[in-house]
Amino acid sequence: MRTITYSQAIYETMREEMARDPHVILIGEDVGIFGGVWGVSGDLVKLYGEDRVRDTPISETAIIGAALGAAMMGLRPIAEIMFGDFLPVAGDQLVNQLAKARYMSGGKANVPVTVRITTGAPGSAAAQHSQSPEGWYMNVPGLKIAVPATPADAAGLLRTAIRGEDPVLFFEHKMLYALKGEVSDDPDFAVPFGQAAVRREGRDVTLIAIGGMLPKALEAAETLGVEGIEVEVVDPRTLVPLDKETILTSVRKTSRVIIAHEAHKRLGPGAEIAALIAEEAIGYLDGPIVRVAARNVPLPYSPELESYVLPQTQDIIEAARGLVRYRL
Amino acid sequence: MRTITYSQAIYETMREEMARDPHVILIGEDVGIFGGVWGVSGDLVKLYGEDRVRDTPISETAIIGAALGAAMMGLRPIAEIMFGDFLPVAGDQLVNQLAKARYMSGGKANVPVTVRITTGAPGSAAAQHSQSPEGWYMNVPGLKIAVPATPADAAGLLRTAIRGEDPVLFFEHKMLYALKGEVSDDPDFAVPFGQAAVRREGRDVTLIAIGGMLPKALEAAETLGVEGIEVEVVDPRTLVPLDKETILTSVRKTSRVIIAHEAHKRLGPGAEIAALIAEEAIGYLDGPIVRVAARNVPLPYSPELESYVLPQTQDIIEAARGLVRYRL
Amino acid sequence: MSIGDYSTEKLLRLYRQMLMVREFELRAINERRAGLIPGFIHSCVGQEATAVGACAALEPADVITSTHRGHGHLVAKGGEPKYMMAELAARTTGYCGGKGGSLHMTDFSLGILGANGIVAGGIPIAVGAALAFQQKKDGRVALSFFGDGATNEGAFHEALNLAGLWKLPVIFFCENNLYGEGTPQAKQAPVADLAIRASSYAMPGVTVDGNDVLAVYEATKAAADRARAGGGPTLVEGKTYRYRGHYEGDPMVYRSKAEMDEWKGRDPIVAFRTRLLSEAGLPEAEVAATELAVQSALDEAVAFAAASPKPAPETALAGVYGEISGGLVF
Amino acid sequence: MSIGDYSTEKLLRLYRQMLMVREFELRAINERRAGLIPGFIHSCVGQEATAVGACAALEPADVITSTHRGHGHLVAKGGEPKYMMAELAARTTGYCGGKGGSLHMTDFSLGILGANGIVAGGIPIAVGAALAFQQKKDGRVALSFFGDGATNEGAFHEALNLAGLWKLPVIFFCENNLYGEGTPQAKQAPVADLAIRASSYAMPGVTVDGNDVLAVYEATKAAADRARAGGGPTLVEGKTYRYRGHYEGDPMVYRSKAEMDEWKGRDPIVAFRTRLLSEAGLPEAEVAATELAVQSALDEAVAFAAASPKPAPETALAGVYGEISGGLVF
Ligand SMILES: Cc1ncc(C[n+]2csc(CCOP(=O)(O)OP(=O)(O)O)c2C)c(N)n1
Ligand SMILES: Cc1ncc(C[n+]2csc(CCOP(=O)(O)OP(=O)(O)O)c2C)c(N)n1
Ligand SMILES: [Mg+2]
Ligand SMILES: [Mg+2]
Repeated sequence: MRTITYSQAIYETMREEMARDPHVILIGEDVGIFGGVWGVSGDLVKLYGEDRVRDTPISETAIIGAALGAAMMGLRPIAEIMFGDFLPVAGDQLVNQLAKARYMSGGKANVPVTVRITTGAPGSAAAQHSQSPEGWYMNVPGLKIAVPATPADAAGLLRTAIRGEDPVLFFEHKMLYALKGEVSDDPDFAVPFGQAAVRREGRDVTLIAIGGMLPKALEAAETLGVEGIEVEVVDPRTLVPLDKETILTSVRKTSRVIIAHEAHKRLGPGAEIAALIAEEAIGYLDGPIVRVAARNVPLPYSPELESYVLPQTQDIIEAARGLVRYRL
Repeated sequence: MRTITYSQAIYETMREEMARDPHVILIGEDVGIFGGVWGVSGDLVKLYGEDRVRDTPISETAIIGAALGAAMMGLRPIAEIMFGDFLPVAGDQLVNQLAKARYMSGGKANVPVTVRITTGAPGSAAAQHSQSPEGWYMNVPGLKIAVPATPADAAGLLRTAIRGEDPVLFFEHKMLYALKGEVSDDPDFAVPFGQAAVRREGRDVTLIAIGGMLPKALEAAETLGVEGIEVEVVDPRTLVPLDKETILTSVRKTSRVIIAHEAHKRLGPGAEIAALIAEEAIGYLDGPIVRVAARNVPLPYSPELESYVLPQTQDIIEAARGLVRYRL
Repeated sequence: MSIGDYSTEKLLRLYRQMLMVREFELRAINERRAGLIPGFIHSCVGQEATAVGACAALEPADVITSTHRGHGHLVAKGGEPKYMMAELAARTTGYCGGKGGSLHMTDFSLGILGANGIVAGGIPIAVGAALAFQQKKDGRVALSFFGDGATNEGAFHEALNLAGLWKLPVIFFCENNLYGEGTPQAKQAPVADLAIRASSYAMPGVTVDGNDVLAVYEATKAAADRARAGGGPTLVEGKTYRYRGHYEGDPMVYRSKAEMDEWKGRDPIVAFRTRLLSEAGLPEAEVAATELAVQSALDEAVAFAAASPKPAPETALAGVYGEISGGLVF
Repeated sequence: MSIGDYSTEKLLRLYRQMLMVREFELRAINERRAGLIPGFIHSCVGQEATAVGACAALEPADVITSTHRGHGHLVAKGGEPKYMMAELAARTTGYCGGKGGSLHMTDFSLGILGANGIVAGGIPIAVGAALAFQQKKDGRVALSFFGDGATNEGAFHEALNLAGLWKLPVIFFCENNLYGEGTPQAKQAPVADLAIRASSYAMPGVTVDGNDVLAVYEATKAAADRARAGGGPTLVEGKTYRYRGHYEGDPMVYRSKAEMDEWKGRDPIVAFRTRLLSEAGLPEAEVAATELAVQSALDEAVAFAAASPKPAPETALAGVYGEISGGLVF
């Protein structure tokens, strides 16, 4: 075990996988000499050369399309999209090509593409640089979606993505990059997709926290614990596939659910989780399924407006207090 | 009142609005001499000239961007996207520009753009020509989303869209084009956004049917009625804004909910409706919130596979039977 | 090169392939009317020389990406008519087991990376394949087919720029049939020769008579040689014409009978047949035998498709992902 | 045209604007460090001549779309420094009431349709504005600013094609500062002069010295005149250089001090000042007065911003839609 940042965990995993398998390449805007706008790819271009770490033009459609074509021919590309907000620039290649290539070919195409994408609001970056698009492609069958919230998961889920055979949208939350945590030294350490993690046990409320909301969820749980409200914090780790069983088991135990994510509330990923619970565990519920999420307006620039729009620790705390008081 | 098809209702509304307001223009692929690939724009180019009915190159990004810029300068463009599947080709202009132009400008930009989009599976059109993207942009604040299911709504909602000040994604279901119904003769006939229609009253089950699922929902309700199960069929008509009150009122009455849409189940628009009900009316429910939707796989070409993937009338009937038998 | 420089075998192969493309589609159209084929069909009748000439310049290990009008590309790259017909008929024996249909036929073993329902959608994918070839230094080449209309999509631009920049071994083959659906090329772009667009990406651009299979072959061969030698991509434009509607059923209000007749007078197959007999001196009997062989292969293909099983409904759920994790919500 | 052909007033206005652009940004950078400004800043220090020269060729009723590096464009199109500074400081008095910030400043009354956080995002919007002008025959022109990097986005291609096809009154102004973030232009496109790309769209393309404000003005004026006369669009490329990082804080590992120094030796403002004094014979005092005026306007702007109120949190919910329907879930 070593204690490193989330950012370092991603960097090291890429470095190890590139060392292990010459088919792994990294392409994206400024991933080379700049080291990635978020600094994540660092010196990879020095280690593996400009052939395997390729700066691209500002051409998101070409980036995703090239990754797909290269994957079909046996490479294992990692493509970086600098801000999740830019995913729609590559919309068709993601939705109609990458996601569907295998299925349309009758299962024949192998599509080992990892798309690394930053998500979340870094603070006063306004409407086109702050979005949380984790849910935007959940309605598109064929993509897998990872939302690591700890350094260990960043490493373990990324390794699973790179070694896997399917396209993965891998969302890195900008505000988690500096987060430190323990990461295994095992060069094969991998976290399987579709297995949620219970980050804290509790009997009163199930709090499902996605990606960047995990630290806030744990903070809220701490405060609530002092008040005697025991919160079980569940981190889904991947949205597709989603670990239904762990979520439902927790809900059956606590009978109260809060879902927290930084994406906008309307049809954010929490809607699917809520709908799933309402479909499969309704009889266990002692109160409404509450979503704590960004308000349904574009992200504003002003810090005052922005923090009003984004979900806060305090919003979780209040939701939990309300829930335990709630009588059906 | 006259009895016309859904397709004719859209055509006539465009014709009337173009006659009424010289700022209304129509742009899109093959909307001119071809009359629209779905035949909807018909002879509009003959009536209003190539200046106001413009065939475009195959350039979806330019189509949406041009509509936005023209709207900012005072026109009221109607832009046609031939298949909803192609929306992601124009992803950025939809998500980051059209949706947010007003908000980012501090409320100053006027964005009267109507994007007419076909949706749904026309039969064996496979994975890239059969999708139902009604929900894809619900998580993007700033867009309004209309899902007309009758000729009258096609006319009335379209008029509201064209005369309104906001960008609207107007989804026309391909299998509804030939549907006939009564449409008002009033040249100002408009259906406001955010008002659901109760298409059939019933006390046992609330069946919320979106767009192309309405005929199937009514058919199912008919069959179920014979069995003594009285289904209340609610048509939301617009997904953004969503008429929460009408939905919740019905749910409080029946205590049982089925949501039917042709979009894939996972994070389809029904997830938001289910989540909303689970958040605001949980105490009224006597059973799970059931979603009848397309399975989470790309649309296959084979008719046998396709009908297995798509939601059918029979699926609604079985869901309703299950629900009334359900004991919490 | 003159026609005399080609071997008889090569000439006959080109002729057989063009004929196969045409006859395959005419059969498919008939079988669609007869009910064997459920989906829509975009035929390339009239455009056979571009598909066949271009693919003739490729090696078996080279790859192509195709379009909505892809039957010709598939046949030319070695696609088996019977598996194609079975796919159109939505059978388990078809190229995609009935999941893809006309718009998505794929055969990796033949280097066919897929037809595509999205205009210009295949172009960036071909660039990606070429990237893999460059990386692996395996001497392979990718070729992307697309129409005139596709050159107005952003994906075309981004893909060509990347290929030009990285000098990737890829050929961009534009089948300029003068229309995108019902809109004439002149109403889609302000330039008549789309090959001119190559200059934006520092790559050669060449326009050829797309109805002359040898001209197409030679231009593509030069591009393939250059690509293999590390010289980077080429944009090849073949001017041609489709005889039938954009899709079967298209009323074709957008063009005149005179225009259609004029192009039919320049039929690529008829013209090539004449040259085979007159210029290359092939015996009529050999040509006729080829024609018979095509017909009987197609008889077989149709019979094969019709006799093949339809997929079981539940199999719709397979093949979305490479790794299936039982019990998870997919 | 020689510098003697310009009126003193016009020359001084160009000088004042360039200076205002530079000093505005240097102030903003300081105020950001001091805590008045919460968001990030992409400065255009070094590139003032393109913004100012291009906008000088436009009429007040003409419109522009801008970029992430947009402060210069705004000032040049008449933007008020105090409202700009207030927007950067996220105040209610700012151009977007604090909702937009640097990336989204807009003033319709001045024809500023918005900065843009998406590379190439504004180009199709300018084309749409030009479409409205053509339709209304009101003689207005739209101009879209974008960088060299933006010319590799699909949106650039689609927008220019549409404009070239429809002969829209629009000017595409490429500020080629040799880099897109940390990637040199030569690693983004295989052509050095991006103006060459105009030929794909049958429009004129011209490359000018982007550090020469008069050269920029003249090229843009010719394009505007042509557009207004119905001659359609032009692609103008101004070669220039940014002195500071891509954003404030950029370590700039990707370029050499020598390169930066070389460009600083060709400073557009210093060079123009020299010409004003030597070639145009303006009195030093007049130039110095202009410089003072700029500084005091900026003192005012900063004071105005600092004294302006911050928006009330709940106002975040307003302004998403034009028609608000009470009680509905928005
Ligand atoms: C992105 C996208 N836009 C529109 C369409 C609808 N469409 C299918 S084929 C076609 C015309 C294509 O024209 P061209 O590229 O010239 O090819 P051709 O059909 O002439 O072979 C159009 C517009 C599509 N499939 N994809
Ligand atoms: C679609 C998109 N991709 C990437 C970015 C990130 N980004 C912001 S500015 C920039 C460089 C732009 O280069 P250029 O167009 O030359 O403009 P410059 O910054 O040099 O003025 C990049 C890559 C973005 N904002 N939008
Ligand atoms: Mg064509
Ligand atoms: Mg630049």
